[in-house]
Amino acid sequence: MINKCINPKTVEEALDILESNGKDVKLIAGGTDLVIDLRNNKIDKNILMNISKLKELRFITIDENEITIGSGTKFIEIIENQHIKEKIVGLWKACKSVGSPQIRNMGTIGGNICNGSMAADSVPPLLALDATALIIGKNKTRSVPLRELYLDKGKVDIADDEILYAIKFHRLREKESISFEKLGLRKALAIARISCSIYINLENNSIKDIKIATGALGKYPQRENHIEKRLVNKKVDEIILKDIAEEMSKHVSKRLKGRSSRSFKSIAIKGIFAEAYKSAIKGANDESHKSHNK
Amino acid sequence: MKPLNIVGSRVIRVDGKAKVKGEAIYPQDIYLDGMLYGKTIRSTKVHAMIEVDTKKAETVEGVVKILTYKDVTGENHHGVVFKDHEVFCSKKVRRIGDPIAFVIANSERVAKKAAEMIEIKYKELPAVFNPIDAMKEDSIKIHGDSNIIYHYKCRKGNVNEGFEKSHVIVEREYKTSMVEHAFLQPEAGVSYIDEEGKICVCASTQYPHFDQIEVAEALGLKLENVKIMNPAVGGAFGGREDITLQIHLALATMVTKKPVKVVYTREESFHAHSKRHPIIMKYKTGADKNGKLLSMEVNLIGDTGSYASWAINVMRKAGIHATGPYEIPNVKIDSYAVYTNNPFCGAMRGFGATQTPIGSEQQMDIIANELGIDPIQIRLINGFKVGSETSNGQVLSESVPLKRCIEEVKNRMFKE
Amino acid sequence: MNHISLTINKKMYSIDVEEDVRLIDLLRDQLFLTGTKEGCGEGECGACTVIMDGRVVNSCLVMAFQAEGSNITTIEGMSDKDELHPIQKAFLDKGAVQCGFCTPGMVLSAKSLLDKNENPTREEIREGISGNLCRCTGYNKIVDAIELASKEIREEKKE
Amino acid sequence: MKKRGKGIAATFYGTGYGNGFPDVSKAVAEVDHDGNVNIYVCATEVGQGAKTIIIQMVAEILGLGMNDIHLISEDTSQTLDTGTAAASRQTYNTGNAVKKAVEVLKSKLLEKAKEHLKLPSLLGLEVKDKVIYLKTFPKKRVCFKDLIEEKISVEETFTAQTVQMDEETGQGAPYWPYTFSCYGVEVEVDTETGIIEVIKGVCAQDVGRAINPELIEGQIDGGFSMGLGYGIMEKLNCKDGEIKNNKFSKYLIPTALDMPELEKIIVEDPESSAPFGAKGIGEPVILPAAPAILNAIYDAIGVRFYEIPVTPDKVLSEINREI
Repeated sequence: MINKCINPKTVEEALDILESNGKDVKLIAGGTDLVIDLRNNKIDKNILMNISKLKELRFITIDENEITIGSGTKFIEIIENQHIKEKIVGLWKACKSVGSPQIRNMGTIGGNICNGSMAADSVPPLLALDATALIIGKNKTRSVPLRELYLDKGKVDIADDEILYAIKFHRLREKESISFEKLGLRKALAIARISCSIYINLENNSIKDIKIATGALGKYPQRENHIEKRLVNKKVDEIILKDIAEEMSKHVSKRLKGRSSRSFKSIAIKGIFAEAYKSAIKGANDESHKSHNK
Repeated sequence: MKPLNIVGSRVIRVDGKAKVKGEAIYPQDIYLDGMLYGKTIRSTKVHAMIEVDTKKAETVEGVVKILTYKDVTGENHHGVVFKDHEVFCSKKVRRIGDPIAFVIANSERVAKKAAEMIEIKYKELPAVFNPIDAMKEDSIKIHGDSNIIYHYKCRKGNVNEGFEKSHVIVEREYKTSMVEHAFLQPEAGVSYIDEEGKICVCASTQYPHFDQIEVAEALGLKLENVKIMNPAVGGAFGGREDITLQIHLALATMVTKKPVKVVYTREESFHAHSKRHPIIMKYKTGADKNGKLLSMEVNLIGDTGSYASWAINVMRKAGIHATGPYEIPNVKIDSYAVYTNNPFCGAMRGFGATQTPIGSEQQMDIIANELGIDPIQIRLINGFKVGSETSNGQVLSESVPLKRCIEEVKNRMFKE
Repeated sequence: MNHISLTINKKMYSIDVEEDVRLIDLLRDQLFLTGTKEGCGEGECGACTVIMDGRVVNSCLVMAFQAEGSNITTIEGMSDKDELHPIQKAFLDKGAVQCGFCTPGMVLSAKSLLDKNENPTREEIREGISGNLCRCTGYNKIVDAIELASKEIREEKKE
Repeated sequence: MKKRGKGIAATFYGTGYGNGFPDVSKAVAEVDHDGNVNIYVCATEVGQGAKTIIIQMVAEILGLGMNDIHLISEDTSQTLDTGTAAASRQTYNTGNAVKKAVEVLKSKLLEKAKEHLKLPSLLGLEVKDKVIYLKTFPKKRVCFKDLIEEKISVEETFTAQTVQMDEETGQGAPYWPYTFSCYGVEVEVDTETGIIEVIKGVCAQDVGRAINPELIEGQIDGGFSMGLGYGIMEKLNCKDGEIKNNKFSKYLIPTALDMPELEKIIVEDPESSAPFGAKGIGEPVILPAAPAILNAIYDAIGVRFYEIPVTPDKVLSEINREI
C-alpha cells in the first residue's frame, strides 16, 4: 500500500531519497503501466516517487558521435525530434507504434526499458543500436550495455538506490540504418505480438555489420546473434532472404517450445523479419543516395 | 401523402448538445448527500455449493451492512424469461461471476476492503463447458433435469426429396464465438428513497418498466412503490436487458434507508452481463444446376451458459433466420439452446440472426463456386421478393427490397 | 494526504488528495467534473482523456499528485456557457454522437489534434483518435466531424 | 504478400418480440393549458436515437419545431410501458403508438378549433407552430394556448401482429416487419503475417422509410464496426468457464484505424403498417458485415474459414496447411 507520495524537485533530491529509503520506494515516470499495477495492488512498496517532472531526465542530445536520450523523455518527444525521425527511423517507428497518442504523451523511454516487458516497443531498436544504459546513484554512475540490463522477465539490473539516467547510442552515418517492424492485432492500442528491429552497415554492397533484435519472442527483448553471424560479411546480392527467415523461424520455434503462441509466432516472424531486413537495406542505401546528392 | 418536413431530414439529435458538452448525466455521474457505496462479491468458481461468512468483514470500520440471500425480502430471483437467476446465490453458484453478497459501506475504499474479507467456502461440483456434452443424458445438470432448454423445429416440404433433386449439395460445419457487448459505459447506478417513500433506482437499462417489476418482486413491494429512472445510457446492444445491479441497489436502500451508489469496473462489467451465444452450426444445402436452392437442413446448438436469459428467443430467432433471405421449398431446421457452466448468454445485437449468416452466407458462396455461378447472381436468383414464402410459411406481402439492396452493392463494388 | 496545486479549465485549485487517488478520481469525485468518463481504468478506451500541459493523456493513468503544477483542460473547459466550440458543433452537425460516453474524450483528442495540425488528412484524424474507443459510431462520422471542424476553424482564422 | 478480395452477404431480420407474444407500446400525448406539447413514452435512448426519432414524428404531425416538444421518457412513474429498447422495435412499435396518440390529439385540437373559430367544418384547417388556422383565410386562427382550458391528454396503444408458430413444424408468422440488407466489402490479407485489413465497404440497407438518414448512416457505420470485430477480432477466451480476457487491453474491439470508409446506401420501400413506413434497423445493420468479410477473405486467398473470428494465427495456420 502506498502511503506516501513524493515529487522531488531535482535528480539529486531523488537520489538522496533513494539512498536512504530505496527499498521502500517505487519510481513512477509516465505511469502508463504502473498506475494499473497500483490499482491492482501489485506494488508492495509504500512510497511512490514521481520522476516524470524532472527536467534533468528529459532531453535528447545529439553530438558529433553520439545520441543520448534522457530516461524521462516521453515517446512524443522522441517522435517529434527531426533527427530521429529522419536518421534513426527504426527507433522513431517503434516509438510511434506505442499504444495511442495518450500513451505516447505520457509514457517514457526509460519506463519502457525498466518495466522489463517482453513486448516493450522501443527496446528492440535500442538493442539493435547496441545502446548503453547510463545508471546513476548517489555519488555513483555506471554504464551497462542494454543487452546486459535484462535479468529476467520484468526484472532489470538497476538497484533500489539507482535511477536509469539515460540511454546512449552512436549516430548513424552513411550506409548505416535501422528499421523496425511490429505485428499487433489491431492498428492502434496494440501490444506487439512480434517485433523486430535491424541495424545494418553496408560497405561495397556487403554487410559490414548487422544487429538484429526482437521483441515478444522470449522473456524479454533480445538480440538474435545466430542470425547476425549468418549475415555479417556477406554480399547483399548473395543473401537468400527466404533461407535466413526460415532459420529465424526455427530459432523462434525452439525458443517458444511449450507456448501456445509458438506455431503462429514461428511462422509470422518470417514475414516480419523479412520486412525489417528489406527496409534496413533500403534505408542504408537511401542514406548514401542522399549524401551523393549533396 | 403530404410532403414531409421533419421526417426524413437530418435533424440534429436532441440529446446531442448535452453529450458534446459532457453534461449528459450517466448514473456514475450522480452524487447524493450521505450516499453509501456498494461492492458486489462474486463467485470465483464455476460450479459449487457455497457457505458465506460475513462476520469478519462486518467488523471493518465504515461497513454499514452486508447483504446476502438472507436479506432478500421478496423473491430471491429474477430473469427475463425464466426466473433462474438468484439475486444473491443461496446455496449454489453456477458460473464465475454469480453475485453472492453486497457490501454497503460509507466509502468505496471501505467497501472494497470489506469485500476482500468476506469468507466463502466453496464445495466444488463437477462442471460442463461443452454444449454437446451438456446435451447428453448423463451430463451433470445445471438447472432441473435437462440442460436442453429449448428445441426449435422447422419442417417445410421434404428435405430428402429436395436433396435427391439437387445437382450440388454442400455440407459444412461453422462455429461462432462468444462475444461481449463492450458498450463504453460500465454498469452503474444510484438508489434512494424519494419524498413519497418510493424506492428509486437510477440505472442504465434498456427496459425500465421491466426492471420495475423485477425489483418490486425481489423486494416484495407493490409495483407503484418502485420507481426506475433511466438517465443517459452509454450503449447497450442487448447487454442491459437482464438485471445486473438494480435489485442490489434497491435492496440496499430499503435496508439502510440511505442513498447507495455502485459503479462496476470494466472487469466486473465483463462478468456481470450476458454475452452473445456461440453457436455450432451444421449446414447442408442443395441446389439445382442453375443455382436455385432446393433443400436445406440446419442443426444449431447454442451454448447459453449458466442461465437462460433470452436463450429460447435467441435460438428461435437463429432458427427462423437460418435460411438467409432466400426462397427454399424444402427446409428442416433444429435449433437447441443448452445450459453449461459458461458465462450466461442472452441478447446481443442481432439476437441469433447475427450468428447464422456466418454459415448461410458462406454456403451461398460455396454453392455458387461449385456451380460456376457469380455469388451475386445466386443471391438474386433465390432472394426474397414480394410474395415470397419464408421457411415458416410466412408470406412477405410488402416492403421486400432485398434485390434492390443487392443491385446497389453490385453496381458500386462489383462492376467490371 | 498530499497537497497539490494545479490549474483546471483556467481555474486555480489547491487541494488535498489521498495517495491512491488518480487524476480522474480527483476530477470526478472531488471536483465533480463528471464530463470526464471512466470506461476501462487501463488507458485503453480514452473516455477519460483530458488535455494536460497541451497534450492529451488518459486521466486514469495519471496519479493525482503527479498533476502538481499542471494545466488541465477537461470537456467542461471546451466551451463558454452556451457557445459551442467548432469541434462540438461539428460533432452535432455530422451525427458523430450516439451514446455519448466516448464523446468528451473524442472531442478533446480532436482538439489536441487540430491544435497541432490544422488541416489533417482523414488518415491523420483516425490516427489522432486512435486512443479513443467508440462502440456505437464506427468512427466514420467522428472523422467527418473533425474534418468539418478543421475546415471551420481554418475559415474562422482567415476572417 | 498482400492479396485483395471482395465479398458480399445478404441478410434479413424480423423485428419485434415475435411469435405471437404481445408486443405492446403505449404512449401518451398531451397539450397542457399553456399550450405545451408533452409526450410520455418510456422508450430508452441507448444512443440509437429513439428520442430524436419520436420527436421528429410528433413534430411532423403537429407542424412543430423539434424544440417545441417536451419528451418525458426516463421515469417509470411518469410514463406507461413502451416495451424494451431492443429487437429493433422502438421506431416501429413505439413510433406507431406515438403517431396514433398524436394523430388523435391533433383531431381533438382541430375539433376544438372548429368550435372556437365557429367554422362549419374541419376542412382546410392546418396546424403549424402551435397555431391552428384556415388555409384559405389565415386570419381565422387560434393558438393552442387560447384554445385549451384544461389539458388534453390522449393515451394510445400499438400492438404488433405476429402468429405463434406450430411447435412441431415452425409454421406461422413469427415476425413483422422484416428488414433487408446487403453489404459488399473488400479486404487485403497479408499472407506473411495473417493480418486482414478491411479496406472498403458498400452497405445497402432497407429502412422502409428513413426518419433520419443521419442516424441511419450512424447505425450502419456502428453495425459494420461491430460486425468487423465479430468477424476478425473478437472472442471471449473462456477457459473452463472463466473469461481470461475480461478487459479492454485483452478483448480487442476495432479502433478508428481498423474501420474502413463506408459507402452507405439507404434503400426506401415504405411498409404500410409502420409509422411513416419506417422499419427498425438497429440490429439489421450488423448482420451482413462479418459474412461479407469471410467471403472476401476467400476471394483473396482461396481459404474458407468456418470458425470466427478469423485472427492472424488462424490465417497463417490455414495458409501453411494448404501448402
